[in-house]
Amino acid sequence: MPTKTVFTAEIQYLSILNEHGKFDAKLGKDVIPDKDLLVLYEHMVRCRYLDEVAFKLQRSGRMGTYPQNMGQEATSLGAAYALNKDDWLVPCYRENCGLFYRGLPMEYILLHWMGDERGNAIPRELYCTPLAIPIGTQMLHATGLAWASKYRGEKRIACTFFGDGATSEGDFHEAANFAANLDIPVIFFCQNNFWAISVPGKIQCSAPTVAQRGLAYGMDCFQCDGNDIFAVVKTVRDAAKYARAKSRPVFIEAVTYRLGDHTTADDARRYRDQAEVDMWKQRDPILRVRQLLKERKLWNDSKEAALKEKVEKEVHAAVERAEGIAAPSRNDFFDHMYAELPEDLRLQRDTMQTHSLGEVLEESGVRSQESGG
Amino acid sequence: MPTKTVFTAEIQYLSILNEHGKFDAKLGKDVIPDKDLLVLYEHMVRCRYLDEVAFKLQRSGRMGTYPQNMGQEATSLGAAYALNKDDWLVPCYRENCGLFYRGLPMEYILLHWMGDERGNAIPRELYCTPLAIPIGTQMLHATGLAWASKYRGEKRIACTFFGDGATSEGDFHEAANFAANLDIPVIFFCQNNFWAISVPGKIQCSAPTVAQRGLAYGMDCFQCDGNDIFAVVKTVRDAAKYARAKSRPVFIEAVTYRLGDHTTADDARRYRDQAEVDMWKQRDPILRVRQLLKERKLWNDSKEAALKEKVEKEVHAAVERAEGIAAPSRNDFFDHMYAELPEDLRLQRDTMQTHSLGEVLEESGVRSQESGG
Amino acid sequence: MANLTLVQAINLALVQEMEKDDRVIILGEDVGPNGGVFRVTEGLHKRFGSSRVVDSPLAESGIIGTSIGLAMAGLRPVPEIQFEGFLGPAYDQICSHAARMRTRTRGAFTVPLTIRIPVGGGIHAPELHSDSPEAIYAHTPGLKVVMPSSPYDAKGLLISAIRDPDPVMFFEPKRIYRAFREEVPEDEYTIPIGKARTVCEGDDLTIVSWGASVVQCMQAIEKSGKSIELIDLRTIYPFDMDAIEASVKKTGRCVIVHEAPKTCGFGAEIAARIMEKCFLYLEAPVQRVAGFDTIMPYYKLELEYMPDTARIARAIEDVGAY
Amino acid sequence: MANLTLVQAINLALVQEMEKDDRVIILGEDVGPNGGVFRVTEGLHKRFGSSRVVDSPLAESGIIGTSIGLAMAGLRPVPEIQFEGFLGPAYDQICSHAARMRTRTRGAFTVPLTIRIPVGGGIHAPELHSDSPEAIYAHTPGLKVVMPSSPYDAKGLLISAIRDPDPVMFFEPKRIYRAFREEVPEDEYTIPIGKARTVCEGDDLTIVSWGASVVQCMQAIEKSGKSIELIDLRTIYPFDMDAIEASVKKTGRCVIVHEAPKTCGFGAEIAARIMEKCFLYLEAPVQRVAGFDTIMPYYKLELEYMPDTARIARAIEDVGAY
Ligand SMILES: Cc1ncc(C[n+]2csc(CCOP(=O)(O)OP(=O)(O)O)c2C)c(N)n1
Ligand SMILES: Cc1ncc(C[n+]2csc(CCOP(=O)(O)OP(=O)(O)O)c2C)c(N)n1
Ligand SMILES: [Mg+2]
Ligand SMILES: [Mg+2]
Repeated sequence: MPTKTVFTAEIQYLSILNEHGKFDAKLGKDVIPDKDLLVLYEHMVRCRYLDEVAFKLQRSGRMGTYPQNMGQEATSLGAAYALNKDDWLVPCYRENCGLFYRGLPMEYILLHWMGDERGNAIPRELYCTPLAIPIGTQMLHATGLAWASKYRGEKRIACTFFGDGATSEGDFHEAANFAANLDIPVIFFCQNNFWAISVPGKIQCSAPTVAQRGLAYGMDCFQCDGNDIFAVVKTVRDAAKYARAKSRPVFIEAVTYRLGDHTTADDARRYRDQAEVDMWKQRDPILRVRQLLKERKLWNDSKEAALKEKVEKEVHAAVERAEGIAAPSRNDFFDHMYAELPEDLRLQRDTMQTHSLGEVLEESGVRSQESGG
Repeated sequence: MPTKTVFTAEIQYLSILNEHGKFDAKLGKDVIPDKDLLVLYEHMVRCRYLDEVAFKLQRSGRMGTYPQNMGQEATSLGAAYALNKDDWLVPCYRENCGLFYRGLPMEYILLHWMGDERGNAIPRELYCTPLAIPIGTQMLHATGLAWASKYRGEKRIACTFFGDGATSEGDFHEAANFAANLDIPVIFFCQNNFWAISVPGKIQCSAPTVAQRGLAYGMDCFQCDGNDIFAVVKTVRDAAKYARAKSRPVFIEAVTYRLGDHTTADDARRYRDQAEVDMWKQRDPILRVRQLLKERKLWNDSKEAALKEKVEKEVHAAVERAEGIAAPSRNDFFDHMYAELPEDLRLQRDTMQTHSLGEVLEESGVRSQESGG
Repeated sequence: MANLTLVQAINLALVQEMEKDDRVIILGEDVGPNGGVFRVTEGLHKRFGSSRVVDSPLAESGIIGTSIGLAMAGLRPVPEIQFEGFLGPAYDQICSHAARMRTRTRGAFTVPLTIRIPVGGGIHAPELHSDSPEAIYAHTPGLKVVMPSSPYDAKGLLISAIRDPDPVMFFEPKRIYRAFREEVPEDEYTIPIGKARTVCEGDDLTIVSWGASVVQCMQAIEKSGKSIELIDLRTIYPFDMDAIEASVKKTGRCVIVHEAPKTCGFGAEIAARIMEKCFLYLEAPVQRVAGFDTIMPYYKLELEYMPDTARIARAIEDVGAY
Repeated sequence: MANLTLVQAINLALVQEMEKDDRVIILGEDVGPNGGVFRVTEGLHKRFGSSRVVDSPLAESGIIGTSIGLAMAGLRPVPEIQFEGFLGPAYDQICSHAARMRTRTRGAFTVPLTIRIPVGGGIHAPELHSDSPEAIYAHTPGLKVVMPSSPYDAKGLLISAIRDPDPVMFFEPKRIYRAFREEVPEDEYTIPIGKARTVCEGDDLTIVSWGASVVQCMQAIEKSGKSIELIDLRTIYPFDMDAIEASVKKTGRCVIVHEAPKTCGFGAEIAARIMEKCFLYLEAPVQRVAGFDTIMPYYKLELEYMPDTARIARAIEDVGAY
């Protein structure tokens, strides 16, 4: 037998509630009970509104660069819903909706983008890691976090989120490869939104699917409609069950779209067609849930209006909380450099000088109030 | 159609001259004419003998750490034979046989491992890059080299070699991904020898094949018996033809085995079974070619004896040449730091001091002869 | 002559070098139709096409590693790393390969490569978008490290860098990308790598600085009313010790200003060299006004981190009073 | 007490910390059954099993990145990077994440991580197996950087590093892995990070060094016949400036010795600090005997590159005669 087939693979795409509002009753059975669907819908609407407000905050100089999540709410939300409350969520920066579902107060995200590290001081019991700015790097932490669970005999898995662009980074490869070869239960959840700033998806992955990235590691790979919360929930739930039971990683590609600019610093009209955006607006994850809820007689215009009012209040309250937090003291950035501040650094903090003559405490005259030093 | 298949793949394994000496006449037709096979055989035998001599040189303190190529001669040799003379060969450090076939004098390799950079001063017309010590890094250079050919409208492709371990590095991923998405004609040639020093292949890639690494990039992927020079030649020839015509990368996994220790600094008995080694000794790429040549009445014991004598002479002559090259001057390592040596560096070179008082030329008293200043 | 920002001056240098030499190609994230996130490569994709201005995958090691291959084959790649904070993934290719290829092969292979990198703080950017890692690369033999502080210098230095036969780290201080304009000749010209610029002459004290901090230094000098000589290093490696030495021997006092953390920043090297070369001339210990030895904070506090006019003024005073 | 090599002392520290604390786990290339290419982890796999001593894929960013995750979850990973030349691929995870996690999250997440790395030249190894990158990490706030020069110190410092709540780069000078033995207590003990050791006292001149170079310094001192104080830094960051200051104020003269390239090596920082702290006490400019500003050559010339006894002796003489 001089030639033989040594490997075959097949990747499936899952859609349950499609862009035309058609719901596959068989596949969709028991995926999301109606009462939960209402909750998820509310989360998506709230998150979308936050995007709107955040955009304006940036434009009016009250916040720095901000990446809208618009159009991608169903992905991280569906995942957070399908996972256990204490599975690790290891996000990039377009997973607001999932983090809020998990319980992260909105002001953390606002603070982060307002240039304040306290936005990352996420309570441990939420099992969320802070937003990751360097692309592709956080997946390795997810593998390490899940590895720690395995080591301790816990049943906690990790789910890490990243974009299509992130799959081009070497760290993605190493994270997936460690998980696959050391049998670590991580869900690698790619939000394929077709763009990495201005670079189209085909420059990141010219293969027919991003899902097949996982084949390199012998992982089970799935593709789903990322704008279909049912498909996301079912895919992640099945993946989590498998990962938890087998202590194995899984790769999920959720096909979605970035409806907004990359961030507020970007102007997507420079590089992409409005027609493409318009097409994807039809596939909005929120629209189709609203339509389904209406079909199921669970929703109507007055409920919508009430919800709108509610989320507006909540978002504005969050903004108020974020803006109300007292500015950090000017030498605040020293205090968490090390568990114990080295002497030299303490001197820098207390004098706010680096030139050695200025570092002489008695003379510096700028010894800070806060530090006591 | 709520679920659909979005990707399928299949990977084939090719063997022509198998470990039992069985030759598949149909697949093997026209792959290697007999007169070439004799040349290739000679190359393998010579390379194997170099390994033997190099090992002894190291043990007797005449050379530093050396990685034997033993058992893997057919891989790079088959590739070099199947490629054009001016396609880039971008090796790791276990591709002696292919490099020698291309025309690299043996003393270059010896010099390299004798701790002398002049072993890397490879004549440009050979289209070989120097051995790469940091694992996984050279594949990116291959992608860049082939990219340059494409940019210039040349038909030159690149073939880069690496081990199973190297496929764990992020740089491998990035190299393959660049080539796939920017349509660059590179052959990614993995020598899967089942070990990365002491770490077994399953820790590097637990998937059924290493070949499927390429599926992540939408590449054509092939697996072949790397100890079967016919299979290697046919696989690389077909791959090269395709890569050249389509300006596309290809992934090849050649299944082989490291018969020796990782390097002379290693002792493989610490971590692997002799039984495994013995099994692979039966699959030696040289043995089966010799047997085939004998079957074809092209070889006999007296020819073997003559060849042995010839290669011994050649290898010893190469060792003599390598050892005969005058030692580099003690400040030789300054001269190629930059096209033009910065003043400060020139001073360091001429005084062979870094302390500023010692750098005063008139006083240093160690102004070197060679540099002229 | 045209009145250009630093971004425009760099853009002009790129256009002219690409016109002149078709071995020059640009690659990086978003450098194509988008013209780069700072618009430095604006218009180049349209002008030179997608084979010379290449949007690459999002992978910095890939960008530099393939650029090394391109350069080994004789091209003159000018890759862009989007922010200095993303040099990290490319560190290994830069330091283990680009910097070593010539000496490792005793000249058989060379890497004529210019890596463009926006650098430094002060633009209210997110984490890892505001650092100053120049010392890391100055400590890596085999590289040249350049950081202009004005549009005029930027154009002349970039042209030199692109034509240089060795790898150059070309750091562009993003805080002054558009902060001011300057007359920049339309004709091509070069500024030699390795030569400092004396921004203003003076007798009482020498300030050595580079990049965006040069602007703060000028302000501090103006306010001080003292006779201060300001040396803009322009090239971090190889650095112009002759210029520094001559100045400090004249003034006897020196303050070094940079944004990077103090400890083991390039200011340490200059201070050590000044001691070596001007020991008997020094009337006060050389002082460093630098970033603190902390992580550059998120933007709410970034101005507290960076050496500002007040801190420079204070150092001038302290050194003067010594 | 046992008479141990540096390798054995480190091995003992690892065994004891692993016995004591099951949060301590080891990962890296070949650290398992093979016991590491230098045999530092010899016997650990057998003793603690494959869940605590893990042969990882060949991927340094992966080793450090997953270690960060392990540490964030509360474990105390002690990854090994096989040679300092392969830190490059891990640079980004070390500097962009390990060093920043605590301050980025204002203490919500911490990274108690000890990265073990053989360092330095002199063992006739191939390319990229002989470098000294400690200054790179000393310039990266958020890390601690340690380099012992003896078996006794190695054990005590490694135990401190493993117990330290912050990331520590633990550089092991491979040239002296087995060069000599020393009495090492079998009981556990710690040596504080950040404290230098005065190897010998003297009045005429101070030498500051660290790692394998300390041995060369001792030889040079012996030969010199002068009264020289030798300070072994032991920790590069945070460094013990008090010890240096006290010594140089006493002797007035100083030579710094390290293997890394001179320019922007950690010697620059020490020289700059000495000027800052001891300006009026200095009788000669502080001198650096360091690696040249070249790539560490292949091994035929490595001894020409590294500071040897002769070069140190020469500097001692020159400084003394100033
Ligand atoms: C290592 C690194 N390189 C570059 C950047 C700059 N950058 C920020 S977001 C981005 C695109 C990310 O694309 P993708 O991963 O698809 O995520 P998306 O923004 O589409 O959600 C780039 C290049 C970065 N943050 N980190
Ligand atoms: C980046 C890097 N990490 C670690 C090493 C040390 N090292 C040298 S060879 C080797 C194993 C390589 O295995 P593989 O890629 O399978 O090649 P093989 O030796 O089997 O031919 C390792 C870990 C290195 N040279 N470079
Ligand atoms: Mg994207
Ligand atoms: Mg191998």
